[in-house]
Amino acid sequence: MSEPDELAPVLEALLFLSADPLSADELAEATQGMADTQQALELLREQYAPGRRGIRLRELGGGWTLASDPRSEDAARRLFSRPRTATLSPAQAETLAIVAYLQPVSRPEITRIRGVSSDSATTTLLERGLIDEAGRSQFGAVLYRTSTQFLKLFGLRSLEDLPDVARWDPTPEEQAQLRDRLLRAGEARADGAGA
Amino acid sequence: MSEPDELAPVLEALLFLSADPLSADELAEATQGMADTQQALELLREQYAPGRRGIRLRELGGGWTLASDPRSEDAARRLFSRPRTATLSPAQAETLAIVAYLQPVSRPEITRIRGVSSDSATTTLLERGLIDEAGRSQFGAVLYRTSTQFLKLFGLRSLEDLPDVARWDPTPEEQAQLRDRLLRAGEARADGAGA
Amino acid sequence: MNVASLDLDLDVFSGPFDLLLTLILREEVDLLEVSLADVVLSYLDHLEARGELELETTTEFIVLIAALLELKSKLMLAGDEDELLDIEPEQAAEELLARMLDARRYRSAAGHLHELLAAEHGVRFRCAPLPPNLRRTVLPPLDGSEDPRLLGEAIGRMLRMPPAISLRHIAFPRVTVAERLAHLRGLLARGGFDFDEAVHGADRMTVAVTLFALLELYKRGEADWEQRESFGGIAVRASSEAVVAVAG
Repeated sequence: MSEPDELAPVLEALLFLSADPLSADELAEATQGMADTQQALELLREQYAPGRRGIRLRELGGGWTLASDPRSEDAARRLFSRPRTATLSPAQAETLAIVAYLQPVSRPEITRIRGVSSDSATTTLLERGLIDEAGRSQFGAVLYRTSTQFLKLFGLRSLEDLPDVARWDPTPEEQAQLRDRLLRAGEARADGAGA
Repeated sequence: MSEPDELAPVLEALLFLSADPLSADELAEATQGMADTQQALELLREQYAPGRRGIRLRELGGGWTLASDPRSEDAARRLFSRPRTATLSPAQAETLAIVAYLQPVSRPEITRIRGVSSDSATTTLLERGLIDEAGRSQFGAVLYRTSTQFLKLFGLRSLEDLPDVARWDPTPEEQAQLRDRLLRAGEARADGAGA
Repeated sequence: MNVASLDLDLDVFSGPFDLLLTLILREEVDLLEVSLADVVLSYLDHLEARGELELETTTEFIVLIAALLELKSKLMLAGDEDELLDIEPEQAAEELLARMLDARRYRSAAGHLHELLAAEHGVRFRCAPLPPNLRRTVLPPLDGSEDPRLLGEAIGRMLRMPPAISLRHIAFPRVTVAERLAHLRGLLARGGFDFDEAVHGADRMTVAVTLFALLELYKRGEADWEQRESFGGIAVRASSEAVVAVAG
């Protein structure tokens, strides 16, 4: 059996890693009785005596937990609660563009066009209220369309106001439907990657 | 302006709260120049000198962050009943190495270097947050780069910490030998067979 | 074993893999005629016989085979007519070498990443939500703050087709037996010739068609030939019948 001052750093690490309070029993079980847990906690309590550190050891709901010292609250608020404007990641912008121009469109179609899984981008766009579910396709896949929120964000009165993609089309002479062309390009890229 | 030993606990609290590494600039901004950030960080570094605590102060991923001391790993595994990170398969490690050194890099390029398709390795690395999408190449293939999470988990301050890739190249003499081997290895046999 | 000594028994070649590589690079075996699938099958048989996977050599093999496949596809589908069948042995060797070095380089780098990860064993990070009073508020962006062009541009990027493999430049045989017959008859009219002289500077396809033409001349009784030793020169002359016919 080792000394409490060998156990204390291990308990400190466990308390640091855990988001929730840990009971003395849980700590004892995790450290398999390396030393007397109560004594080691006592030692930690001294090390974390209020005023000495920026982190405090607190007894909360029958367990122990580490928390930031209230004196750092101003700085923490400056660091974390600064309002942030969400911008669109490249994956989100592409997914949103596919939904905007092809709606309604299913997730498997989005993935085929992008050539990579787009689940997390789709989920974020749903959470931000820029796209909505719009029923199911004949194969049972959820379909998506853009929301009113989307029109507001992009300053559009209606979907008719979406810019003509011909401006950015690398091969504007192609006659096929935009959807077919996007799917074809996506699949060609996927094939190329597999070669 | 207060003393570094008043600032150090505030920085400690911010590092404790933040999920991402914080740069000295971010820390200075949040504490509005309360005192010399570098001096306060130095002080914290002494307090967190390896072996003294169950928590360590590390410089990783472009900033400072707190991490557990590896000596508590056995207890942490028992408590959280999951390993720190899954290990990398050889295919994932090779793909990650190519992304780390050549970023931004596309999947076809990774495939060309490895000589085999790297789709599932890429997908796994994306899911584990070790790589991110970084736009598209001129041929439309999605590009990838490594994430801050990658730097954190691999103990790197920045990509500059990776050794020069040329370090693993054979010496010019060995390269000449390889070239010879390719051009002439079978020459003796070729002559034998031709006779 | 190493990849080099993998024994192969293919239609156009039998012997060890490194010899095949050497012959391909010296253009003594035509890569276009080598069935790379058979090479792979041989390797799989070999692996099965060994009952174990040698990671190092398997990786080397995959890289070499992939490089050969790419070389072969370049030969079959040259992007430009000038490049057609125009990969010098040195160039091919350099390319193979570059491939091997590249693969080796990143395999070693991957090993280094494994070491880094192992050195960080037991280092964990805290993962806890911020206390509610500190949570970051995310402001909804202002109406009209995003530019719709962003969407059009994204669509444009995704419409781009990857570079297509062009079939335009596949070499169809342009030389005909009739042309080569006329050529050989012209040479015969001067009395006789050496076959090497008849195909001097010609490509492989032309040589083959010229040989057909020669067989045709022989069948028609217009020409005779003599070859004093295997792989020696072939002396062609007008057949005595033909000479008589001409003289008569």
